[in-house]
Amino acid sequence: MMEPLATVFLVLLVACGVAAMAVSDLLAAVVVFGAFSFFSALYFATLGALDVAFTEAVVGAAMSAVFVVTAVFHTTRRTKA
Amino acid sequence: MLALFSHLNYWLAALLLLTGLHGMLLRPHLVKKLMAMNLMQVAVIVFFISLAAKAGGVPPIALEAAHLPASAYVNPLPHALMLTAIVVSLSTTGVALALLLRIYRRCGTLEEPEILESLHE
Amino acid sequence: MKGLAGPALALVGMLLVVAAQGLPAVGDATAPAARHVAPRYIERSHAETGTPNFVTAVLADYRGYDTLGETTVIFTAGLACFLLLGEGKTR
Amino acid sequence: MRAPFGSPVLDAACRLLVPFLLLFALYVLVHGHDSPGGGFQSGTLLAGAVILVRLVRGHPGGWGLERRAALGLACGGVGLYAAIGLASLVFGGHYLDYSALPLPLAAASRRALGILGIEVGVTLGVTGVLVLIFDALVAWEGEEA
Repeated sequence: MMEPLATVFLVLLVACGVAAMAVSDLLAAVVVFGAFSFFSALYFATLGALDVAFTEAVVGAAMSAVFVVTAVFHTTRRTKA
Repeated sequence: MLALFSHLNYWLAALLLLTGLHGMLLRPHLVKKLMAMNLMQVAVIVFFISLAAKAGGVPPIALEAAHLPASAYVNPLPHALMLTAIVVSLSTTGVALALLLRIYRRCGTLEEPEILESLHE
Repeated sequence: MKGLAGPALALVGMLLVVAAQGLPAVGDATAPAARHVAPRYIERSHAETGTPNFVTAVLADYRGYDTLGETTVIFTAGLACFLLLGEGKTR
Repeated sequence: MRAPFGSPVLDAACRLLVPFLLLFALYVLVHGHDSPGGGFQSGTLLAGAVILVRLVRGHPGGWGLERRAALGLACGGVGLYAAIGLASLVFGGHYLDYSALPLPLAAASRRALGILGIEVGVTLGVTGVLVLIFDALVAWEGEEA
């Protein structure tokens, strides 16, 4: 174990991933997925990968969420399981 | 005990990959499957960045003031590779969503059993 | 089919953990991944390319061919979206 | 495209935010040699600015990027990247070997300029492609010609 803070972020990352899979409302899942991307960006920044953290924050938390919300807006919001 | 925790990041990345795999295998909704695919991509990226990390490593930018030895900086090569992987994952998401919208127009649903049913008719 | 998923996941998880035990510890500065070609990039890229950010130097200069292919991938994805949804609706 | 859900507050916030977003994208692009940043991030930020305008103001009539222009931007970005590689091939180097470019500078500065050139290409390409994807996802169902 090298960076305790990094491990904390990684645990939160896994928790957000599991939560994003467990939620049945798709818009809520998108929001949790944005938090997931944000925690992954924090993890990368803690390990010194500043470029990757910047890209992940811009791409994962913003653009990816915008795309998925746009698609969900045209289709259904609820899932059955 | 020390050896147990030294590989903890790899194990957590593996857990993330398993979560994504579980979602891809068992979630019936296609958008959820897409999110699971993104989860697996992030798991791979986390694995590579953990591979590149060094204990007490400096971010890979050479400042004018400091002339550090090569072993002090974090390995920049996996960073460069993962940078492209993230952007490719975004465009993959875009194409997958476009395909999902086409499927929704054709079948009227995004639940996988109903899509299979409507294709068998 | 659904019953197979649990054992398959357990098998993959065990394989991943066993494989992770063969890797060097996280943060090991003497790992093979940090000794092969990365020190050359770190030591020489500032002098050779005039770029203090090693990641930019590796991405755009030493591995520029890789980035060209990757940009082409993104362009193809955009074109695929354009053709899948934008133009196909008139038919 | 659907009607914009703009309100005066959103409109003012958009007017305040977009110039800084564009400036920050430019800074990230130009300063990518010395700090984290580069073509991909800058292109995503530019596309984010365009998409913000689209979300707030609806049809990109006033300021924004038409769909054909986005397609041209994407083609131009990838073409610029490949053209810089080809130029270094023409002037006697290897493909994408920027130190062969005929500029009155030191070799390291030539390579830095070459990196900046291809970063500009990547920025234009990523901006065009992301706007293209967003437009394709939004303007679905035959709502507009």
